[in-house]
Amino acid sequence: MSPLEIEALLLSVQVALTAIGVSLPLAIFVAWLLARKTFPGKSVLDGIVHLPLILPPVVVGYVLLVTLGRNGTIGRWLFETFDITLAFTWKGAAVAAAVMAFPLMVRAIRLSLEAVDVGLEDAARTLGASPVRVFATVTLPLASPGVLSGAVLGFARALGEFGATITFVSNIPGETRTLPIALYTLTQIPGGEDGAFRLVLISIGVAFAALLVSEIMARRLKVRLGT
Amino acid sequence: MSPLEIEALLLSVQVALTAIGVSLPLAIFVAWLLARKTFPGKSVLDGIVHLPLILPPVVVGYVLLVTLGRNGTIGRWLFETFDITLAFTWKGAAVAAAVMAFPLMVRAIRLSLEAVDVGLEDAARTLGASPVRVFATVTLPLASPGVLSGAVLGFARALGEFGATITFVSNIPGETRTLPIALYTLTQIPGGEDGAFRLVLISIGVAFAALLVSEIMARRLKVRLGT
Amino acid sequence: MSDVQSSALTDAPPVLDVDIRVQRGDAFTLHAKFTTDGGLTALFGRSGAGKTSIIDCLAGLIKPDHGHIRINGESLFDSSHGIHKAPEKRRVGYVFQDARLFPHLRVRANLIYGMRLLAESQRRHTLDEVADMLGIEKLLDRHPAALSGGETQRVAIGRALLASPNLLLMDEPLASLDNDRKAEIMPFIERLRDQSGVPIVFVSHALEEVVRLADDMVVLADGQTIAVGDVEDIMSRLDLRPHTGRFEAGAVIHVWVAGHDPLHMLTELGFGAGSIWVPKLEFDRGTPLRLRIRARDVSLALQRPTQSATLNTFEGNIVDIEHVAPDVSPHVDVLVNIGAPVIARITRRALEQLGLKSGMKVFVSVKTSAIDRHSLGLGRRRAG
Amino acid sequence: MSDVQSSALTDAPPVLDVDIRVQRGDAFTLHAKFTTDGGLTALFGRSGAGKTSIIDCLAGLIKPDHGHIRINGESLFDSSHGIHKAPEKRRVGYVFQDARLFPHLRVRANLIYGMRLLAESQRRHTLDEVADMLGIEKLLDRHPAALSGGETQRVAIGRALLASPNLLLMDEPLASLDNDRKAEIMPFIERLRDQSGVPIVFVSHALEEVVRLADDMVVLADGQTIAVGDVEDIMSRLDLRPHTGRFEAGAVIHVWVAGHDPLHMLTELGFGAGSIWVPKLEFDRGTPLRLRIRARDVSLALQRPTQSATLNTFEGNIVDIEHVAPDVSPHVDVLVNIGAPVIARITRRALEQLGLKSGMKVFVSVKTSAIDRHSLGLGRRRAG
Amino acid sequence: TMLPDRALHAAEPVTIFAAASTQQAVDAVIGACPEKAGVTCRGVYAASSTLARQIKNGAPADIFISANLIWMDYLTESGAIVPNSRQVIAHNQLVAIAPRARAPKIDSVATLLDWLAADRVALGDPAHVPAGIYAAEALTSMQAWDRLQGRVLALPNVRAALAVVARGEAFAGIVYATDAQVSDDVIVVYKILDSYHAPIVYPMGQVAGPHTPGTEDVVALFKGLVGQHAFRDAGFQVSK
Ligand SMILES: Nc1ncnc2c1ncn2[C@@H]1O[C@H](COP(=O)(O)OP(=O)(O)OP(=O)(O)O)[C@@H](O)[C@H]1O
Ligand SMILES: Nc1ncnc2c1ncn2[C@@H]1O[C@H](COP(=O)(O)OP(=O)(O)OP(=O)(O)O)[C@@H](O)[C@H]1O
Ligand SMILES: [Mg+2]
Ligand SMILES: [Mg+2]
Repeated sequence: MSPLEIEALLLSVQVALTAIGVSLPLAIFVAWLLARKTFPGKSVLDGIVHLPLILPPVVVGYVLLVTLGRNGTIGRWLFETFDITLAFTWKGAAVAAAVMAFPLMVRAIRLSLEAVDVGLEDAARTLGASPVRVFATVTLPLASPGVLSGAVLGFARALGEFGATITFVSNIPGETRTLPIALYTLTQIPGGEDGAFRLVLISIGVAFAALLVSEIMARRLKVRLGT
Repeated sequence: MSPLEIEALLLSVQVALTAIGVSLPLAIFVAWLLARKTFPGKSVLDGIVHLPLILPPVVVGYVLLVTLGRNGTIGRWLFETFDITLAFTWKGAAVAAAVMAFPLMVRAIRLSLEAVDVGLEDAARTLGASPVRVFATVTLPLASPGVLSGAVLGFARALGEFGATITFVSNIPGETRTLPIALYTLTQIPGGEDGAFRLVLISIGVAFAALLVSEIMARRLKVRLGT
Repeated sequence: MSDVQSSALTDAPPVLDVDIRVQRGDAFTLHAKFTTDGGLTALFGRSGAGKTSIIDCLAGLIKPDHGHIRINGESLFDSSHGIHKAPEKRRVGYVFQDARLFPHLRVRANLIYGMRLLAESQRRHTLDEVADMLGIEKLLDRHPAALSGGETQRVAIGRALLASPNLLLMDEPLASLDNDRKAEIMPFIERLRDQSGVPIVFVSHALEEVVRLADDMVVLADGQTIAVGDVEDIMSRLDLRPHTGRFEAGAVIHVWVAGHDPLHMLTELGFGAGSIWVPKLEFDRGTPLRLRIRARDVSLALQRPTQSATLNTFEGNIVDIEHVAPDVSPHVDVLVNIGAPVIARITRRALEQLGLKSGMKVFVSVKTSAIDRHSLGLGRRRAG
Repeated sequence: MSDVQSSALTDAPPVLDVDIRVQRGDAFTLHAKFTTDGGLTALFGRSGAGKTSIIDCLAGLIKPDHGHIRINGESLFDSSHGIHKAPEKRRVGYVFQDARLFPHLRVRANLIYGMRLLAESQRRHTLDEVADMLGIEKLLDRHPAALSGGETQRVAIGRALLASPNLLLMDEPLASLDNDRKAEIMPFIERLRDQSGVPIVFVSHALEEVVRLADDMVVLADGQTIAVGDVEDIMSRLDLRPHTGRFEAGAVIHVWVAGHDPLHMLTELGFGAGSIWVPKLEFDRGTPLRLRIRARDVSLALQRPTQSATLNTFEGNIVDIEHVAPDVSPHVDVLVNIGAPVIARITRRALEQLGLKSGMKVFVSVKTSAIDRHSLGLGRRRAG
Repeated sequence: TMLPDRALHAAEPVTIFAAASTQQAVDAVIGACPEKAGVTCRGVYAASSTLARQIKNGAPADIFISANLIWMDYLTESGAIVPNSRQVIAHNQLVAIAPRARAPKIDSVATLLDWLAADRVALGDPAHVPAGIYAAEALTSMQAWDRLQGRVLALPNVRAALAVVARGEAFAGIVYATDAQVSDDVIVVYKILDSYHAPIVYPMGQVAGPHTPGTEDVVALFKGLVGQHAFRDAGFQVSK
């Protein structure tokens, strides 16, 4: 692999891992809200979660730019309060990837949470566990295959994220030029096919590695879940 | 809504519904293979299923164009054998949407299949049901929340699909100009912002409607599943 | 045990005071109303009578539509005050009918799930002690999926016990256990009942379990509370026979340990006007006990039997004669007062042959071997 | 029932021929070896003995490591020939210990799940008939989640029956049912056993169920087949007492219906050298039956009791005297031949007082009311 | 590439595959098609690269209008364009833009470069977006590329660059004059002379192989006055 390819690869993995690592807890929380609670505006929340899926990624990227850019309300606040700049940085790329992966994670986790037997949660409560503890010690472990599945799905999506990323954080070598962006760039010039093909292979390699790891984890989980 | 907007809306819904309708059975089959069978090449299959997620949509669209286009091997065969043309037709848009949505569907369905109690399948077999019948009458119904969830996720993804679609079937008014592509088109002309914004609203509207329908179906399912 | 009315006469509130209504589905309405003064209360009734529903209400897993549930006067639920305490705040130990072990935790982690949440000082049992008692030491590192039906149930019992609850709910905990295992676990439940002071509500189909273990009994049918009271009272009420079971009819009498015959491994139990010999019991002299004598184990004769292997023969007077079920049974139940009431079940043919009438003097024989450990319960505190 | 060796003497292969080894987890090895000639075979053993594992092997849900399973000579499993028939090809009806109703189907659809897969001509029961027998007519439109524990179990039984299986496997089907319900369902199982010709393998902890229902009995302990044989043989084998249970000891004798006394609702049962009166039975004269007489229900005396309400008194000779468990029990079991062997359980004190010795003449009394429906089984075909 | 079935679809409109940046002008010509050429036309807009690849893979295009020479050359070399049908139909110009609220006064290349160096500069991606390639070329000619490269925001297309400046995420950008027209939030602060870069041209060519009847008439329409007016109205420069 050329240094540029390695750079793009490492950046991609960093961005995707950050994206999933940061958004997973929120995804679990939102999935739990959707799976177990009824509250006004629930379907609005559900809709908002799905928006990044429905809107063309470029639109999502544009919305991110408008809100999280340095002139966006949130972006300005982040910058002034925490000195954090998202637009045109790899952190922004992670945010874009996280946003795009979010609905996928929420769906998978929600599905698993809904499948957890409420009877077991009841049993835990009669044993003195508070709802939070029940969630942490019973619900979440039992839903962990779904959490893992959602994380894998999200990771893959984050790895492949292109439209929102390039719109929000541009294509800055070493900062935001992830694998898909490098790949896209290559497809835009005649004769770029060979280089593009190499990047496709690298992407596939990463994906297979990630899937392999996740399958091993899933098997361990199964053993731990005793099924 | 203007006639053009209505056209794009109807086309998008048609494309997304076709994409999900056609690919769902295959997704169920692949999910079942991955959830319940061990065979050589299983992880390769798993990887291939995830590819559309990891590669930039433009690359996926390009691969589709090369293989399913009129000059592609499969495309030519389809044309000569079944008189089916995919490239630059709405059917091709459906294929692109289906391919992009496929990994999402498989993941959700697989998750639900894995959660089905094998003891119930055993019970059905002792009652004389063949494995196929067990699948159709026990496994699949019990996994139906996951199938629905996967279908919703896939539908949303199909609705929002842009990169692979425009690369594979281009941007042909009335034929392949779905909502996201119409949106893109509008952003390319002066004063298109208002129109683009309207299209974003329409997209959101469709998505909310789809989610609403799916939630109602999910609730009915829950009642039917007696939980 | 008493009605709500009568408990109002005493100063202290009843230990458990339940008066609830719940609608389940379209077809089933539950109305449960009983109080207990602690000890072990058995819920008894046919399949579908509403036993599990009551337990679920006590545990806080079902919210009743109306009424109240109070423990020592403290409301767990009170519809008129909008009180509905969360299950985890109630400190009930619940042995579920369907076990509900946590599939992702090994047996050990299942067992200590509730215990770990308690301060050291609040723990009344140790893991080893309970595991030993239930015979599950070897299973500690297994996952629940690798347990047999009975093993699963034993772990479920252990888990609830280790949570050191203030109210123990057991929903047919012994149904899937073999007799030997039951015989091992029952004394433990008795000890819990007598020594821990923890009130226990117990669902069982098996009358011998109820008689052996329960102080009070709530008889349910179709969601209605048919009868509430001392086990002795309920078991000797002839009108409840359709509910308590025809064949297993019998009387329960209060006795105390009067002496031991170590050579023959017998124990003498005293009652109103005599004593009865039973297989040796490990109780001190004076210990109050409850003894259930099944009607079918009692024989009657007009003359004192001689040279018979039956040790327990009493003289008494016939108080009442009741046809068990004239159309289907050849039996009559004869209530005889021998200083305590016992019921003898004999055939009508024998009744006619001996010409038995109310008030007649008869000799009553009870075989020592017909009295087993299942027939004995420790008398409750207030009876002692 | 016979050993594999002896069954080789007859021409027809045994109805069920099981010889399997399975390893489960690290700790548990099952070795089951028995044959039956049809009828109902009870698997009896403590929790964790391996009963469910055997049933799972018969159903094809667990593949044994070694051995064979044959029905009427046809192999369902044979490791030496690589045969392992799929569960759905075996036509076994399996009532699972944990019910396993399909949660997404209403009770009705659960019940007819297997039946619908059969040609009309192969169906041996109708939905209405089975629903009526099990008392679940009102539940047909419910989902399994809205059933009580006992209701669930009844539906599971119905589902297996309606599949009209060629081998019925029942894993503690009656454990969660109340006595009345059991009493209603047992005759149905008896009819199945006697009239359908379908071999049944039945797991139960309750000895009275086993005695009443089973022809043969397989006693298991720790995965080993301890004993196999006629229920009568097993129950009278003193060496098996630790497994079959001490308290419930008794003898099973073959009897036939000798006559009826409709006025007193009694039936006379004939045996070797006399007759015994029991509550009225709806069987024709001559019908062979098995009668279990519990040792604890039998009294002994040296003189014939007079003016006693006990109808059944027999003269006999003491064959053997056996101390039940010298260290812990005050009892001895006295085997008396009254034309058939009966066992009387008396105290050692009584033994000494009466000076009983082998060969002595004694009078044996059995109370009619101590004999209940649970004690009676229809004699098996070959015994008739 | 031969498309044997093309002639079968006689009733189909003449299809023009045009770079997205020419959409406004091409739409105007298409509006005139029925009257002036006696046929209906339709426009298909996407990135030149996308369209070129599609044409190469048998897209139902009759006419291709590219935003640069490279993709037109690519198609010509692969035989997908009738070589002698090619003609440049429009030119464009690079302009420097600023958010309307922060527009500086710039009157020389030197002030331009100082201003560009002060903040981030939004460009089309010089790796592949034509506008970005031209911009990089111009800055190189001004001997400022090395200095500015690190401040460049390379965006996937010109419209994205425009949006970034319009939102104030970058205070400077270099886009086409035609794009600058699109947004009210930006203002052109400097027009970059053609002499700093290769000419910005929009070549048109007729797709080889069987084509929709009337295609030649439409080609003529683009080359003629109707086309010139349409492109000029959209801000392009039209040569002759
Ligand atoms: N969720 C529900 N919806 C409707 N009816 C229900 C529901 N749960 C239970 N029932 C009905 O309520 C009645 C009482 O159920 P419950 O489980 O309390 O019975 P039970 O006395 O515990 O019976 P068993 O001994 O069989 O366990 C039954 O008739 C049952 O069918
Ligand atoms: N999957 C498994 N892995 C390891 N051990 C197992 C597994 N399943 C069962 N066992 C063990 O095998 C033994 C026999 O189990 P089985 O279920 O056959 O017992 P059982 O006789 O039916 O008991 P019960 O009366 O309690 O239902 C038990 O000791 C159990 O712990
Ligand atoms: Mg219950
Ligand atoms: Mg079992």
